[in-house]
Amino acid sequence: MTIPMAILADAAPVTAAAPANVMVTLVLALALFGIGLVGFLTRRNMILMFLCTELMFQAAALAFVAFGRMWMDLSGQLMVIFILTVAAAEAALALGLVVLLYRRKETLSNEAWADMKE
Amino acid sequence: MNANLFYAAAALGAVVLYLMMEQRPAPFRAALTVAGLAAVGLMASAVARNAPAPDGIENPGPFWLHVLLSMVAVAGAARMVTHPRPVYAALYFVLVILAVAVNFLLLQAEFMAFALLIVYAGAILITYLFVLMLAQQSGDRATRGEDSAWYDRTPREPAVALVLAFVIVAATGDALFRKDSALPWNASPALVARAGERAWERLADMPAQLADEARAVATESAKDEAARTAIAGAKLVPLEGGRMLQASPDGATATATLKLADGTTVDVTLDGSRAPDNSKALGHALVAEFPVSLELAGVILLMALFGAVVLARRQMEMAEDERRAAAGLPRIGDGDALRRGGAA
Amino acid sequence: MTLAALLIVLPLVGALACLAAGGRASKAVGLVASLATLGVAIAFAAGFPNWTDGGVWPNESGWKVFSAFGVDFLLGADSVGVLLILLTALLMPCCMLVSFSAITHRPAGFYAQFLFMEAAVMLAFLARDVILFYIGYEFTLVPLFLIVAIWGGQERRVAAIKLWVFSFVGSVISLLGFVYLGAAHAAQTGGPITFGIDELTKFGQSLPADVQWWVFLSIMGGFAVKVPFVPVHSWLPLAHGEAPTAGSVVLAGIVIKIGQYGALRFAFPMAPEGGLALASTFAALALVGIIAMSLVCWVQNDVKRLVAYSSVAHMGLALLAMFAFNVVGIEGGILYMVNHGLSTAGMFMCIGIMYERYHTKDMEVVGGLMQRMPVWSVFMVLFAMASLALPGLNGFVSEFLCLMGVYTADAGMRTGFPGVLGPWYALLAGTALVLGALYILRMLQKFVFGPLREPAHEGHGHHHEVRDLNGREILSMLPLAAGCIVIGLWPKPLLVAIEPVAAQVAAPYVKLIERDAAKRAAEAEAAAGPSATTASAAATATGAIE
Amino acid sequence: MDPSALVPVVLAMADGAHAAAGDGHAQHAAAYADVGALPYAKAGVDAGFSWLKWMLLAPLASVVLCGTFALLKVKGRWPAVFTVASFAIAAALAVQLYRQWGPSLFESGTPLAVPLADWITFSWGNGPFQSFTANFGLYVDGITLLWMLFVTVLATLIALYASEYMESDVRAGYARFFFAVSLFVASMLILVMSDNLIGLYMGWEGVGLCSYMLIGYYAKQVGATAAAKKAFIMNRIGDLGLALAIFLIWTNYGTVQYDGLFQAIASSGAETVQGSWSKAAIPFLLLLAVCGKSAQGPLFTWLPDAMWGPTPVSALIHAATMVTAGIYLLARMAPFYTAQAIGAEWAETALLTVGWIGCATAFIGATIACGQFDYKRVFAYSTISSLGYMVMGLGVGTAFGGVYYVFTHAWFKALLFLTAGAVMHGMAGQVDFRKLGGLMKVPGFRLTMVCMLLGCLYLATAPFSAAALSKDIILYQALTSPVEQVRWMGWLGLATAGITAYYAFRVWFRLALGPVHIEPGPDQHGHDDHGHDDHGHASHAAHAPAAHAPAAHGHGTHAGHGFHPHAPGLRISLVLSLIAVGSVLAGLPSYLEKSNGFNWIQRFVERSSAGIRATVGPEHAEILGRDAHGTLFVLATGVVVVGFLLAWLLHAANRGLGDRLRASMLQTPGLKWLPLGSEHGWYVDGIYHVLFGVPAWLGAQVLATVDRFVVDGVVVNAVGRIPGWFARVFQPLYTGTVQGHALSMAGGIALIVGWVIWWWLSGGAS
Repeated sequence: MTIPMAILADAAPVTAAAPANVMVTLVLALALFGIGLVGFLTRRNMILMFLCTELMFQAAALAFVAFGRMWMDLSGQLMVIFILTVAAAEAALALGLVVLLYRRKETLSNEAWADMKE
Repeated sequence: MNANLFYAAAALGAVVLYLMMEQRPAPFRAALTVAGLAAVGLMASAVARNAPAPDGIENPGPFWLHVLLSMVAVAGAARMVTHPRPVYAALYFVLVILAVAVNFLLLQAEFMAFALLIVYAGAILITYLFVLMLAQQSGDRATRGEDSAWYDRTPREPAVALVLAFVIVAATGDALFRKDSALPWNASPALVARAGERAWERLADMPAQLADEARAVATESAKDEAARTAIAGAKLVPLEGGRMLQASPDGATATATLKLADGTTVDVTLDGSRAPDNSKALGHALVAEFPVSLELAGVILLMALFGAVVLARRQMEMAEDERRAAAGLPRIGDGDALRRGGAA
Repeated sequence: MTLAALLIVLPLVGALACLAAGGRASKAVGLVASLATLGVAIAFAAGFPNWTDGGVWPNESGWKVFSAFGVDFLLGADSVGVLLILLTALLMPCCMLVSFSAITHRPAGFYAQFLFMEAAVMLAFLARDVILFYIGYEFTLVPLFLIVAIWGGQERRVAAIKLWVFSFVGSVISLLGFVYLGAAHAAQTGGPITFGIDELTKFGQSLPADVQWWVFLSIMGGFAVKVPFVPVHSWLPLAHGEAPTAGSVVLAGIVIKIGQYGALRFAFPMAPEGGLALASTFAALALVGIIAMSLVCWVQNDVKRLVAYSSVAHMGLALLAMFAFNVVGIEGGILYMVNHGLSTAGMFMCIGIMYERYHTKDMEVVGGLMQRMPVWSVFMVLFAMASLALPGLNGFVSEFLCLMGVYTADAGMRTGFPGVLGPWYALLAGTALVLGALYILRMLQKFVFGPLREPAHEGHGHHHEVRDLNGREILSMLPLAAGCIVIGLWPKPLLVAIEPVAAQVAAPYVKLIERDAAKRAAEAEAAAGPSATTASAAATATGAIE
Repeated sequence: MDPSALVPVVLAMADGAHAAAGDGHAQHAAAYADVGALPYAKAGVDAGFSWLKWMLLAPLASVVLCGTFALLKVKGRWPAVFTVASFAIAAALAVQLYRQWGPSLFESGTPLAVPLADWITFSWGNGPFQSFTANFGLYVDGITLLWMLFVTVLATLIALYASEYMESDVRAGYARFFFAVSLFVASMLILVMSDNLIGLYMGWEGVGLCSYMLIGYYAKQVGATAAAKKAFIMNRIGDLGLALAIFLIWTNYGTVQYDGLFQAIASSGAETVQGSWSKAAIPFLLLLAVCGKSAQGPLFTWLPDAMWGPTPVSALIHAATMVTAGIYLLARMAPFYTAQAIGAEWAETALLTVGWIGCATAFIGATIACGQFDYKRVFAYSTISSLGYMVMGLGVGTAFGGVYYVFTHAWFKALLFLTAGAVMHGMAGQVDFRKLGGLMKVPGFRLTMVCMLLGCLYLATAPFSAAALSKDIILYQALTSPVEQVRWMGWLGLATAGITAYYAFRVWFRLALGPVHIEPGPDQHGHDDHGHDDHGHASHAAHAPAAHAPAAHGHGTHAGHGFHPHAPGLRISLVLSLIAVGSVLAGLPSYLEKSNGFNWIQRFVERSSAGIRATVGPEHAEILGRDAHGTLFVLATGVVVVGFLLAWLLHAANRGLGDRLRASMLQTPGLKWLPLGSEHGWYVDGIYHVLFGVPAWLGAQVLATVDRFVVDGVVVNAVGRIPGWFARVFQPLYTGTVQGHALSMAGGIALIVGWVIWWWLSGGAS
């Protein structure tokens, strides 16, 4: 397959993606988001719940990039940069918290922390 | 163009995901795989059937490649949320990241693609793996000798979750599959022209870069060595209106003017390949258009750093009573302390 | 900084100083601060020029920041306000003194709360702007809530919450009326929104009758919770029963007075039509309060609850008298505020001092204390007699004027100042004279006289530890006792000072009542021409007989 | 005189009634209520008499001193000294006032007004009814002067008596006692000297307070405190009447000061008051007050219980002075019982009501007194009866008679109580005359018994005694009245006189004559920590014969050995003899009148607000068709002698007969109610308890429960819980697990997304 870098050798400074590709990407984003949501709601393991949030981040990132392509604008990709930042920060903090909680109750199950129950 | 096929695919996918939630015997798993692929394929076909007709511009990434990567990503994600063992789930997530990254490449977001790989696959996921190891190796009480903990094996209210997810996905997807949706599937020439123009403006914001590009173009069309040397010392001169670069109406090309040492001027026309590539453009946009956001991102990271440090410090356990004592309130235990504040 | 502002700032500073000092030192700091405030209050009263004309002084407005929201930081008081300020400033040091031995747990906070409350009360009494008053009025709740909730008895949390919820709901209800007035006023004048008392009063009186009905219902309804009226009184006995001594003193002596003060200052002048229309309703409520609560007092065995219920009854009488809408009644009602503040506060102090020694408030358990604590008994009997309106003590003057105002407030009588109540109301209210004697004397009989009864756990050999009052306690009650006697024997200055304010409050009502009377007379004229002649005939006939 | 002479008299009584009914009195009836115009001289303000304020300040100074002593727990007799001295000063001042100013009063009849200080006074305008004035000021006219005189003199003597009587309390409540007594005299003087109704009200309640404090003086005894409470509350009921009357007076006349008030009444045209209830109600409300203070009509039951107080208190407050405040009020407010003030019909009704209440009280009191065995209670009921006589006197229209009887009664009733006190003092608080006897023969008690005999003679209104002379005025007025009802009052009063003679001598015979027999009361000094007399009385007055009998028995055992009744000392004897002399002299005015037509008391009354009632019936009238004076003398003497002989027969000559008679009456079902009822005061207390006490108490309990558990418990708390209930609906959504919240959040997102998309697609965006 040809490396997309080479594609840039042609005339236009920016090239519009085919609608189908954008659409595929968007649908992929949808699917990933849905799956991530399902995972977040169903997994009891706190780490995996965070992982699922990362998955939803991915979906968001994909959607950004795809729409950015659609509008031929870089803002989408810039947003993805910020998403990465937040994701990294969140991962650091969240994992720190998870370790803390794990130290408390020796388990990763979130059921162990149902303290907000009425 | 209607969304029914898409709905069907989403529903099928939801069902498959639901069935994947529990541990299944091998044949059943095979059937599920088939069904899952069918769902994804159905989705792909839905897209293929509903996608607007491609416009004149030929596309950078072939459609099948997109579909393939998407299938990989979806399959990985599905496995990730259903796999009973966290480590594997993390690894599946890596797979998803890879697929997405390639997808970015195909969408000509090269920088993003590699940034994703580095940050996620390289950093975040490793952290996750570390934490997983940390948590697992210390022998989770809940594991009880099996290869995974009960809470990893038993999903929580999958049906509700799937229904909700289906609703959201379907509702959002409906927006994609509507004919009357205002999305500009087919990039209008004006849009392309504007984008090209913006690309050339970025180049113009980088004078040295622009000068090099201009000289390079001029050099290609130079006849002899003297001309090349002359061009090497050439400088850009502003066009009318004081700007250095003049984009063509369709944004495809731009022209600039070089002034040689002997005073003669050379007009050069830059084509698309001379426009700044994705990384340069992003960098420029980042500092030129979103400086504050950039700073904010830095602050966020810094705070996260501090937060991580604070959290990492081992904290002492404090019972409710001790905390009251520390707060100066009378302990719950001794009633007479309460009574000491008693009423007259 | 002027005296008026100083009255508000000084307690605040004192409170902070208390918190800073902490521990034992806070006692001294609190006492000094409250005494300093008392000094300022006295200076303020000494400088007060409008004792006899009902004017407001000093009316100084500073702190324009508030004006942006239509709230003028306008400070000033008329003679009644000054009297209440003096009462507040007088009660505070007594509260401090009486608490020295009672409060061992976190004293700094305790005294600081009292000073905070003093500042809030001063603000409420000095405010010439509705919202400003409302701020002070509301802020009194915070310290009171904390005092009850932290230093209260066993049920203190419930009591504190009830106290809070009742008062808060009540004041929000009255806030509705205020905001409506302010908004309507701004809408009508088209000018900037203002909450100045004078403007709103002028405006409120110009409203149509039915609107005034609602306004009065809202404002008075809110204050009725604080006064309190039956049936929204049930927070008071609980709060009194659970509050620490000083808390009860402040609650009975000052806080519930703000409710009556609000009625006097806002509800009555701002919606006379409504007041006239609703007078009989509120009067009926007050009567129920007087009679039913007195009877309830009669069967109480918890002394504090008894006194609490009695203050419901007493305040009912005070408000009833004000609803007579004539000078005597309103004057009596206002004077009742001060007197009730003195005598009831005194009784609460006595009870608290007794509680310190016996840790019970049950008259069945403890009694006959005259043999154990003669001096204490003297104070107790004095305050009790004052509160059952024995002539020569302060209670009599106000209660007599109240009853008289209610009695003579009959449009049919040729008394020069018609009212809307009348002899029947007074007759029912007058039963308070008898019922009051009933429960007060029952309390004295069980509690002061009779054979000595002491709680078992105190009884065993601890008798000698139960001492009579010490100097500090006497000192804390002496001002109140002196006030009771002096006002009882020489009320003239107070009466003269209150009279113009009472006249101001009564003025619009008198106009309205005379208007209605004229209307009624005209209708009667129109209706019965012939009957009049027969009446005159009868008169002549009887004249012939004699 | 021989009993046979009585027969025709008794026979004549019956047709006398018809004869009385015969003469048409319609034309005179008006004269009964209508005394014509009211001649009220305006009071002359004379600041030169401001030294009168020392009459108030002297007792008040003693109040302060005694109070200080009580607070400082000073042991010693100083309080008694202060009290007696201050009273003596007051008495001296009163006498001085009489000597200095009395003549001019008798000349001109101009009352004396002395303004002292401001009290309750303010104004809100210049018109009438636009100011309220009730200051400390003195208004002295005839009755004021009279009351000042006998109150201060008697108070001095009784305080002197008490100084010995209360010896045993020197370590206990000596100072407190004299504190209350001083305060009482001060209040009493304020009551009679104040120049306005508010001041009178102040004294009125002040004496009530002191009575409360003194009845409950033995505070360790539940009964004493209960009696004190009862007295105060019953007085409060009366005070309510007084307060309402004051309101009405102010409402109608715009002033509560006697001077202006009398002028206003005198100047008010009679036609303005026809059918004005607000004026007509005044005399009845005043009567309610009188009932409270003077133990009349429905409110008399507090006075017998008031005997819980130390005996000197009973003598001073509950016999001589305080209880006569009601009569003072009636006399002071006499103008309100005239046609001029409230119209003829109302005035007559009011007068008749007063008369009937007094008459009935006199009769009932006498009947109850016959059944008592506690001689102090006998005297208490006799007081009620006598007060009834006085009220009746004003009711039948002779304030002179009423006031004169007040004057004489004050002396001899004080004498009776003091002798009773002396007996109790000597007999360790024995108050049951069945356990005492033959005291005449006991050394040291002769004087006491003689004094008591004198007192009983006066109480029985023996002929030629001061009591008889004053009582006859009332009866004469009543029996010669043109109004038939009034004449009936007279006859009933006559019968009461007979009963009075009976029970008076029943006591004296039992105590004085017969074999010496002494069962000491429970109060032997040294036997209990606080030795004082009325201790035994306490257990007795609790109305528990069952509980009493064994007690008596117990004491009977050591009656034989060891108990020596100690005779009254010097001070008591002195006071007794002085008051005895006073009682005798109290009759002097009438004798002087007989000689030169000058009745001292009548002059006092004449020169007072009650002057309109200072006359005595028609000079030449007829009773039963014979000359009124003679007939009345015969009848009165007759009934007294009958009562005397009956008492002599049953309690002196043949006590066994008396006891047998009582026993047989108790046996006979038809008659048993008579002795029982009269012993238990016709069960009035019980009836009140059942009619008012119990229902009120139950109602109060119900109210309290409702208030605490329904108003607060159910309503308030229920309202408080509503938000909680509302929240319960959604509680299941919040399982507390993170995913629980996440789930609901996702549901929300789903909804929002769905809606947004729909909105967007349906062209909302464009």
